[in-house]
Amino acid sequence: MAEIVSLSEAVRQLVRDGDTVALEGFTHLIPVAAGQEIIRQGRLDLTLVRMTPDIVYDQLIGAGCARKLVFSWGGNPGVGSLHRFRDAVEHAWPRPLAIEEHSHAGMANRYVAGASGLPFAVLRGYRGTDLVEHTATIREITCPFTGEVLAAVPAINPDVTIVHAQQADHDGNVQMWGITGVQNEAVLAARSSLVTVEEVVERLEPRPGAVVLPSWSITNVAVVPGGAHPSYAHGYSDRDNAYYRHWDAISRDRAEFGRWLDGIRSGHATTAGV
Amino acid sequence: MAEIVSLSEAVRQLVRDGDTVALEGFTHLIPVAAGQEIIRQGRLDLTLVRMTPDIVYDQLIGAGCARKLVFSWGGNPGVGSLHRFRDAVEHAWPRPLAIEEHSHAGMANRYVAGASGLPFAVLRGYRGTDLVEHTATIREITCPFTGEVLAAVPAINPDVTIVHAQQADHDGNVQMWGITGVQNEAVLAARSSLVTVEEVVERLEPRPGAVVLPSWSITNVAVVPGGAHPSYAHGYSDRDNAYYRHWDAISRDRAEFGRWLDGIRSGHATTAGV
Amino acid sequence: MTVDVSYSTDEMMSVAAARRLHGGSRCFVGIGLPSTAANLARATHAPDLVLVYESGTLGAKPGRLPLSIGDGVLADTADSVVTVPEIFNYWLQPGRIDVGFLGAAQIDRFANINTTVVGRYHKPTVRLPGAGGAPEIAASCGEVVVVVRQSPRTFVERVDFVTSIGYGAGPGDRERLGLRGAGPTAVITELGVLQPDLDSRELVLTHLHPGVTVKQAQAATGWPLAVAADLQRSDPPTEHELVVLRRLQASQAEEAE
Amino acid sequence: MTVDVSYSTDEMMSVAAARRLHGGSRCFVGIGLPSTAANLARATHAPDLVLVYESGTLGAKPGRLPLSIGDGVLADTADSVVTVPEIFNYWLQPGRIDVGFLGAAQIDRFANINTTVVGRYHKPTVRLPGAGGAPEIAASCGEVVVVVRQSPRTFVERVDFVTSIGYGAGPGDRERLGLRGAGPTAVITELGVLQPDLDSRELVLTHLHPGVTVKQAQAATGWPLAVAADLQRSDPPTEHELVVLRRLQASQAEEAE
Repeated sequence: MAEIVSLSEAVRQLVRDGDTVALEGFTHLIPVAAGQEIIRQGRLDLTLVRMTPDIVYDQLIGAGCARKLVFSWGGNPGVGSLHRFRDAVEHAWPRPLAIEEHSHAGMANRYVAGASGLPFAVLRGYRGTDLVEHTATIREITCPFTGEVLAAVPAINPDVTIVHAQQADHDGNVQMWGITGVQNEAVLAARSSLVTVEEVVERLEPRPGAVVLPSWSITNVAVVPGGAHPSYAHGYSDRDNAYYRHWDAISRDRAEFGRWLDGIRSGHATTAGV
Repeated sequence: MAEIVSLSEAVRQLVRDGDTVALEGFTHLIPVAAGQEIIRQGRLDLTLVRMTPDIVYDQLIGAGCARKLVFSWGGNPGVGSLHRFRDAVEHAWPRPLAIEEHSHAGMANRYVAGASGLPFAVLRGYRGTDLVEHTATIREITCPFTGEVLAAVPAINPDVTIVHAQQADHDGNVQMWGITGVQNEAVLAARSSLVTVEEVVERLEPRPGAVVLPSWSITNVAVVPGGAHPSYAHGYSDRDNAYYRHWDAISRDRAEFGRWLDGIRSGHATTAGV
Repeated sequence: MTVDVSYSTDEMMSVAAARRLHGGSRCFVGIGLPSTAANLARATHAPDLVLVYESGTLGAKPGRLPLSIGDGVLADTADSVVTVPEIFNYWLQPGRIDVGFLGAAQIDRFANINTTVVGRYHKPTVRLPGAGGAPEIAASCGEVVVVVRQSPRTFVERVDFVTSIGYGAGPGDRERLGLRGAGPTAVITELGVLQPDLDSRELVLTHLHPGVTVKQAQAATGWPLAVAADLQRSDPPTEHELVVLRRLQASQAEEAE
Repeated sequence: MTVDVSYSTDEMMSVAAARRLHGGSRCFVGIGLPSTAANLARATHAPDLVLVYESGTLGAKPGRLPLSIGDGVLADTADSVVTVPEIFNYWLQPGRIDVGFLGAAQIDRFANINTTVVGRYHKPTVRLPGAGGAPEIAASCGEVVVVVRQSPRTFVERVDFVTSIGYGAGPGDRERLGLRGAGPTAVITELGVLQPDLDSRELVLTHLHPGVTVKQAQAATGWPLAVAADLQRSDPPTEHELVVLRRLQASQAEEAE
């Protein structure tokens, strides 16, 4: 059964230096507050996994928490580059960042394999692209029935997956709705998991398009209203588009970023950070 | 875009002698009326596919429509054997029935592969069972990353899949809810598809747990209220448990079954058939 | 209210099976005897039991016994309803389920289960329903509990067809096959309980239900049934267990009309 | 209402791209220029266009331009919202999508696309966002339309990194790789339209937008750009196209505040 704890307690318990950590969210329900708590607690040498690393991954990378990024698309959606990510890849600042790069289809299937207890997944993918030669985790596999050659990718099984959802009940069952992306698979693929939620409700009212994660399939729940800011929580908050644009300015400059980081480390609210 | 046609027209257009046909439904929403229309139209040499062949497959087999059954569990749920199925397998009556036998996990993954445009699927399955030696469509596959040996099964891509759903709208979009089993995958795996529905509504109201099949992903829709009888349509009808028990008596005896079949062929209502 | 505290052997079987389920265990439930036992457990001593049915219902809390694996009452009361591919791939296969609860048409001394054919595969004497979810339930659940009525026709030296593996031909076979679950830990019948010997993996008689003799159990077994050194006697059903069991069954019978 | 019928080159590009979409085509839409064009088409001549976004929204009908691939307006207006694994495995991979609408950071004469790095992979001059959904969109859609602003830095002899394959090194490469879709059929820029020559698969100039010269198009291309024998002139945006496009963009800008 999931235990309902504070965010700092959850991060302290579940995220360790050197861990493989996935904070998932597909422009919606991104667990930003949890990512900033990881920065605050000074975790190091993380392997960060995410299909669409955006601002919170830029922050983690800029803060020096990561040694490796496993991903398929890294950008500031609707704005442009992730400058801290680029600085790490292009100039090894503040430290070198290894990358393991896939397509969305490949990453999604890696989570599916992880959630399914399989060591790998098969897809029609990557053919003719230069990803094949640069990414060791793309191999060929031959269909034992037709002889056709397809792509294989290994399962992802993070040490911990963190996602944000709208609601939990008192038993720690979780419900999310709207665009739910690959979060179900990312949670089920992980050895442990944390779900930050907007609120705890008496009863999870069934909703169209909702994904329900039973309490016994997750490790910890933490109540963090607004924990997805600046992304949005369908039914709770809107996307803060200004933050995404402001982040471009902050992240372009190492000194500017350093000031932002000082603010985070000294515990300022994340929204006040811009 | 799906065309809304009559049941007899749809079966005439989509189901041809020798076709591979899947009528799916997992105790819920079983497309029984469509199966009986296939009997009425006298289709022959079908390869019937279904995870859980039950009464309607017993009827199709007894009527001599099938030359092969691909399945994982064949019974009259809560009652006992399928006597027409047993008579075909044990005594080749009314004609021999080839069988290709899997587990539920294997069949489900065969549909998933079919829906995904992949030639095969991988699972942890079948190990230590005698299915491996009797079913040619179970092979081994080695993980290209870990060297682990797993089971592979080929995709199922029926010529036509038939399912029953609660609702369509005038554009032919379909919505089903409750236990939706493997129907989404079975439809997407097929070269053509027919969805019989309880009713056409002005607008598909989003519902918890619903699967929506866009009009452009299916071939035909036919309005057949009660088309899942004696199974049930969540929100529309209850399971007719008496029919399942009556079927046991009818199907035990070839002559009794013959009389039932005459009734069907002469166009009697299916419910009056018992 | 007066309760008839005499009970049938089937009632004793369901009660004994229910007692094997505890706390918040996640239980993958087959229809029929296993479902009766699991629902009885949830309605008595194990209210937090998580019932998982292969139709895709996670955490079903039916108020009556479901009539089929896809009974609407399962969907209506579940924490979540997922697709059939998901239930097998995301929930069963990775080892998230503690106990698999299975029936059998034949079971042998190494707890291998047959639900496929009696006789030869291509020329069967009796064609049975087939595998369903059982092979992967038997492979992937933390442990497996079998509920089955005992007779020499059912309890055979060697099953005609291994639909779901127990301990194969004996010690080490599950490990060699790379199966993750521990395999069958108990076979509950209307006569008693059989459990695998830790060394030989052979099913031995560990419990007799009240009034049953070792001889009766042995006569109902198609191999020379060994008896555990510490053979125990099952407690008879309590009044509460009987009341709840009969209520569950009555509601099922009513629904089945 | 008076409309300013003068228009920007970007407006012409969006209009030209929108015009390539017809009827009930299923269109896999990338964010940015492709999304603008697809929504413009749906709001003008192709109301039955089916917009599919990689966030899992099938048949989205946004009333304004979405700000991101996972904008809530897409979920609110979709026929169905599926998971990200499903959108790629069940909808894109089997070839259910007619048109893939992509952008590019670099594109070469064989319509290969780079969105990964400028420079060497391990020591890039510019690290770009990466592949996203593009490699499999380029492989599996019936055809691919690329919308991108034209310059010699973008239209290069050979891309630094093949993120998404067009025609590889020329004729036969897609077939050899077993790719199902036909590949890029048009590259729409603010200057005109490039299409692959049927024999050589090389991108040639087939349309010029009003007021643009062949010389300008060639100067904006990093390889010696061939010109089609039947070079055509695009019709300028209609008043209706401009009104709708500006309305869409205004509503996006408002939302973005």
